[in-house]
Amino acid sequence: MSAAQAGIVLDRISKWYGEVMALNEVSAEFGPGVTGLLGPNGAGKSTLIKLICGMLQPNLGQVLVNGKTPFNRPSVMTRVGLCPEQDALYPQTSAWNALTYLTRLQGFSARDARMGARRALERVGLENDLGRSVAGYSKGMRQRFKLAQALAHDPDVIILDEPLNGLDPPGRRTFSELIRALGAEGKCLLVSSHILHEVESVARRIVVLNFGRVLADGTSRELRRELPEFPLTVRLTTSEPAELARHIVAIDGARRVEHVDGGLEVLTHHPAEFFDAVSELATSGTVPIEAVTPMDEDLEAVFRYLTQ
Amino acid sequence: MSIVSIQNLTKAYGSRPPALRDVSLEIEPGVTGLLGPNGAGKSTLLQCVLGLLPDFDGEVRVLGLDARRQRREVRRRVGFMPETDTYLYEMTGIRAVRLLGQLTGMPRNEALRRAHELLHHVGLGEAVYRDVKEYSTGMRQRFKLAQAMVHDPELVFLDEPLAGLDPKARDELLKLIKDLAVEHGKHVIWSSHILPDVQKVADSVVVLHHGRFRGRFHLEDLAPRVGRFHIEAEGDLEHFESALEAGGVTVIGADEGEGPETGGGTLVEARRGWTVDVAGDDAARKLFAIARESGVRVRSLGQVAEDLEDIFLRILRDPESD
Amino acid sequence: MAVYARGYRTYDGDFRGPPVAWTIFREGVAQALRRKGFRWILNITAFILLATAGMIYIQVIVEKQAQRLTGGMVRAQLMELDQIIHGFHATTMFLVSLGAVLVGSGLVADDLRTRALSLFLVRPIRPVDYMLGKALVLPALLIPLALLPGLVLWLLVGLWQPPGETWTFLQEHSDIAWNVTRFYLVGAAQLTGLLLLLSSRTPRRGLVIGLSAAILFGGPVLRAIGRLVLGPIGTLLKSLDLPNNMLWSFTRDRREWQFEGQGGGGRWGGTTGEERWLQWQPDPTVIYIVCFVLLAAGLYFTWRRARSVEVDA
Amino acid sequence: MSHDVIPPADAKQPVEADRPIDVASHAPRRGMRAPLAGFLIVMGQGLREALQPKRLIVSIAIMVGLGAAIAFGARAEADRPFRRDLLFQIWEGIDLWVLQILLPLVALILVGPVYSRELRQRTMVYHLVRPVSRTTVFLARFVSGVLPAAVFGTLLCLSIIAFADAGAPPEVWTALPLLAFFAALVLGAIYCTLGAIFKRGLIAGLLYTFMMEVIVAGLPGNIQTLSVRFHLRSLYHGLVDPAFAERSEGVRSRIDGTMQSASNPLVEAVPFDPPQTAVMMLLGIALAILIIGVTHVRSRDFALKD
Repeated sequence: MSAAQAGIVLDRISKWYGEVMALNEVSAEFGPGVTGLLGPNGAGKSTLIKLICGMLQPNLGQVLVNGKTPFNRPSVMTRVGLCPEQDALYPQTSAWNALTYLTRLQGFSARDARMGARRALERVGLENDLGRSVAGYSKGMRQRFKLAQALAHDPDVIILDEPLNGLDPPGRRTFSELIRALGAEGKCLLVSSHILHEVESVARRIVVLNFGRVLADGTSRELRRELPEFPLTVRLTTSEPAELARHIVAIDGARRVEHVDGGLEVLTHHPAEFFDAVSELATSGTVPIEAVTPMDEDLEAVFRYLTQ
Repeated sequence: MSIVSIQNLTKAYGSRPPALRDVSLEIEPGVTGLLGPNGAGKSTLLQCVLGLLPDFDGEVRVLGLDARRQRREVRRRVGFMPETDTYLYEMTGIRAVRLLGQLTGMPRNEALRRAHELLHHVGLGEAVYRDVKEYSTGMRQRFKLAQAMVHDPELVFLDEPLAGLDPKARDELLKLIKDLAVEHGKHVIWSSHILPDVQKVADSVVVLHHGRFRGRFHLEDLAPRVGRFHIEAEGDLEHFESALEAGGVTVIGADEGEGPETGGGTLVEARRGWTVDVAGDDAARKLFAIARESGVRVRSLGQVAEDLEDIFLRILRDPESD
Repeated sequence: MAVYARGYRTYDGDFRGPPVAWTIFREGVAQALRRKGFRWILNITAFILLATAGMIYIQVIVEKQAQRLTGGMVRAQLMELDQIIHGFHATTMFLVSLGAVLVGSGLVADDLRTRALSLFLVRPIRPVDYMLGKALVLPALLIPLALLPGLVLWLLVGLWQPPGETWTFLQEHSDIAWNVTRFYLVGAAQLTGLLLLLSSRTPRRGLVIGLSAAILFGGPVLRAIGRLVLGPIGTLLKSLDLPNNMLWSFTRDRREWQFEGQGGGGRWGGTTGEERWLQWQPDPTVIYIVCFVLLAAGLYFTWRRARSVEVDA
Repeated sequence: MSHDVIPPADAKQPVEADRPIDVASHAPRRGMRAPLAGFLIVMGQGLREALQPKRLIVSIAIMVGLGAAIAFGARAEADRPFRRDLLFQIWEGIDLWVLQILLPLVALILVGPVYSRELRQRTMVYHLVRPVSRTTVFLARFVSGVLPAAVFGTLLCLSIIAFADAGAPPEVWTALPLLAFFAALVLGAIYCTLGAIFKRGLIAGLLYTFMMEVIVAGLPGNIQTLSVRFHLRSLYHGLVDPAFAERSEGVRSRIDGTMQSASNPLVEAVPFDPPQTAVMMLLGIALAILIIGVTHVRSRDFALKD
């Protein structure tokens, strides 16, 4: 499969259930590396994921996974792994049997599947719960089973819907590292989550959906730059706020200055000039500036502005 | 005065290894984070405090009341927001919260008034007249918060209150809970796996691991490491790192930053962050100076402080103390 | 003139509301009455009651005419009354069982399935409150189905007596009122016990409905097998047909009176099948044992559910 | 020893969680399976689910218990004075109880939920993202439901014969298993497909049974042939009647007279088809229903929304 086709292509996808419009002309491409998929509840994230996994058929446009349309075409799925959001459990069988069964469906021989399933369950930290039935699993363990099921057959395209839901902090960190590592390996990962700082920690590129439309696609820095209508808020930590304020007001880039405990918060529409001026002020030593912290350059701020 | 004081609490379910091993801790007023990996014993601790598991050894006092003998008085003053997806069958939001209010002893009409007030306060608006079963995840979390506060408890337990919420709803609910704690002096015990949320709201944090109390930590003690800085520079960065080292600054690590690109017409300069150690008291100014000399622009500069997650994971890795 | 608090307000009212058991009971009844299915059952029962009353009224008029013409005895119509009430109960027995299953199945099961129980348990309630509240719901809802109709008919016929005789008639036939009450009490105990027992065992309401319906409507099969088997097991099996227990405890006194021949050639069941017919009926004391055991089991398991800790944090 | 203030930390470096993650090693992977292989895997899992020890024992107990109940019922009926002989009771009992009530029930309970359970448990999502076609999953799950249903149906019928020991003709031992199989196949196909199409499959199944197998099957005239029951009964009577007629006078009189439908004697009987056509009809119905099921499954959206 040529490199060009690897990954997912969404070409002007529209999808509705009855009159409810879930996706409205969504176009995007996901290549190697980790991409974050964000959006408020009901923005169309899970619909998008189901379209990519061939569970739904788009009403308009076309979905290509590794160059082929996934709906009703199981051969595409040999290289795809999905960690679904809802709990999908086989209550009667043990985790190992269930995963062996599912891995055999991927085309592995019985022995390979059994070994692969065991390794996947060990990888996600369920090594001493292999024999137990999934019904008795805690929320965190069920989530680990779902992750194991998505990774057992070593897919190239991995879609994770709320992957860290229910995991405890060590688990969250372990899996964040795992997702980063898989991305670094060149696999195409799509991570949909509500916990922005966790998405930020695994994915550089972000796609933001709302009301079924793609609002933005890029790294959080790029997106912030493309939102000039929102001035940048910068906090300057200083021991002499009044003195610093007098100087800051003089800078034409500074739009508004606010006293906050521990220093000033400044709104500016021209970050470049503003930061140069601050640097100059700091080096001149006329007033002590302990820290310069941009407050709304992170993903949470970008997301807030986009979905306002 | 501590809100909850626990003295060598031990609780074992039948022959299984004890869920809580000789736990002694005080929960102070304000917002306390209750942290611990799965199976640390958080829910067992909570059930002992609520007097739902009366057969424990040790002494538990909640708001000055004995959690074992005065169980029902304790539960009148305590609110609980469960993590599990809980609703009431074939009941509208109003009817459900009124019933739960009545179960704490409130007269029927007072309970109805309070239900309306609370459900409005948590922002459920018109949905109060609809069945709780049809609420979305966000609305159900708001419903759970409202039912926890209907009887105006002094202490409220929140278990993963922001689970499943989208960012906007997370902020709103966070503000609501913070407002309860700060403006109205409610004591909150917040149990969660998502540490940054806890860091935003909690005054102190209590850590459980394998049924043991592993330590308490006050958030304002997150003192920045002296001399450890994180600086983000923009512009022509090749020899900025060497300039730093020349200036006697030891470079610890560097983020992978963004290369320069001319997408979209406007020139976008390269930008990257470094973690450095700087000696001396006027460190910030020194870094600014080096940056100016090598012609790069400082986008952000600040002392590095440990975040809650690092501390928590470090506590877990501490060898078992006893 | 002031700007008042807009956000959260504290509650300075009292906590001296009604007892918790009453609240749970009242909510249970209100919730049942909100269900369309149960309201339909009430309507149909009311309709059948009206029809029966109408039938009696016509019969009374006819009797009076006949009496005036022939001076004959009024007794025939009186003796009819308890058979009419028995007939009424027999026809509405299906509705009583269905109503009990519909309402009773969700009593505890819903709280388990929706985990509402964990919201209740963190309230200052005692398990006994929860048990009591839930246990009284069915008896209350069965009153309009199983108690009032019989009493109403009894009163009606009393009122339709020639003036002045009403009170004497009612006193004279107070045994009918007792029979109706006994019918209701046996029914309330059995159905409450059975439904609470099943409802507290599983969160799945459908399963409870299925099981309870099978037990109630499968009753005759148990009784049939009971007839084949002799000895104590037989009598026990015969008394597991709950609806029949209710009907049988309604007619019990009338039966003895009839059987000892006082009533003469009563048209009831005729004489030929008499011996055989009695074989089919359970022994009255066993019915009371079954009632007690079922009710006790239902109450105990509901109480235990309210004690167990469902709060999983 | 609980320490109150946490000692300051050293540099912020990636934390080695207690479970090491080795990303490099992963099992060899092969392409999509041949359809038959996928079919066998899915069916194998379905059978494993159905034949769990606990459920297996319960199912066997129920089947044998019901068989015994019917047998004893027939015997009890037979001793009553002017009742027809035991063989007739067995012959009519199977027609009335087994064919029209119990076998459909077995199909409804064992084959009905076999596919819809995957939807209810939402484990269908795992199949949808695996290289196994929706048709294969549907048919494999269906077969994994039909086989146990056929086996238990046979167990039911044969336990009746065994408990009644009325000297039934040997043909019974071949006819009844065949009957149980076809009931499971045809009715199973209907219930399984209904379970796949409708959210509340069980209710749809019950509605179908009530409408078709009770009302339509009970109507006079040729409309009866629309119901599956008619064909099942044709097969049954076609296979066993000659043998029973020899041995039981009651059966003979019933056959010589008009073939009265066991359930409501008022209905003027419709002559049964010969067994061969009955088999053809049953297979045809099953095939048609399965085709409907497969086309539905292939074309529908699986939102799996709760």
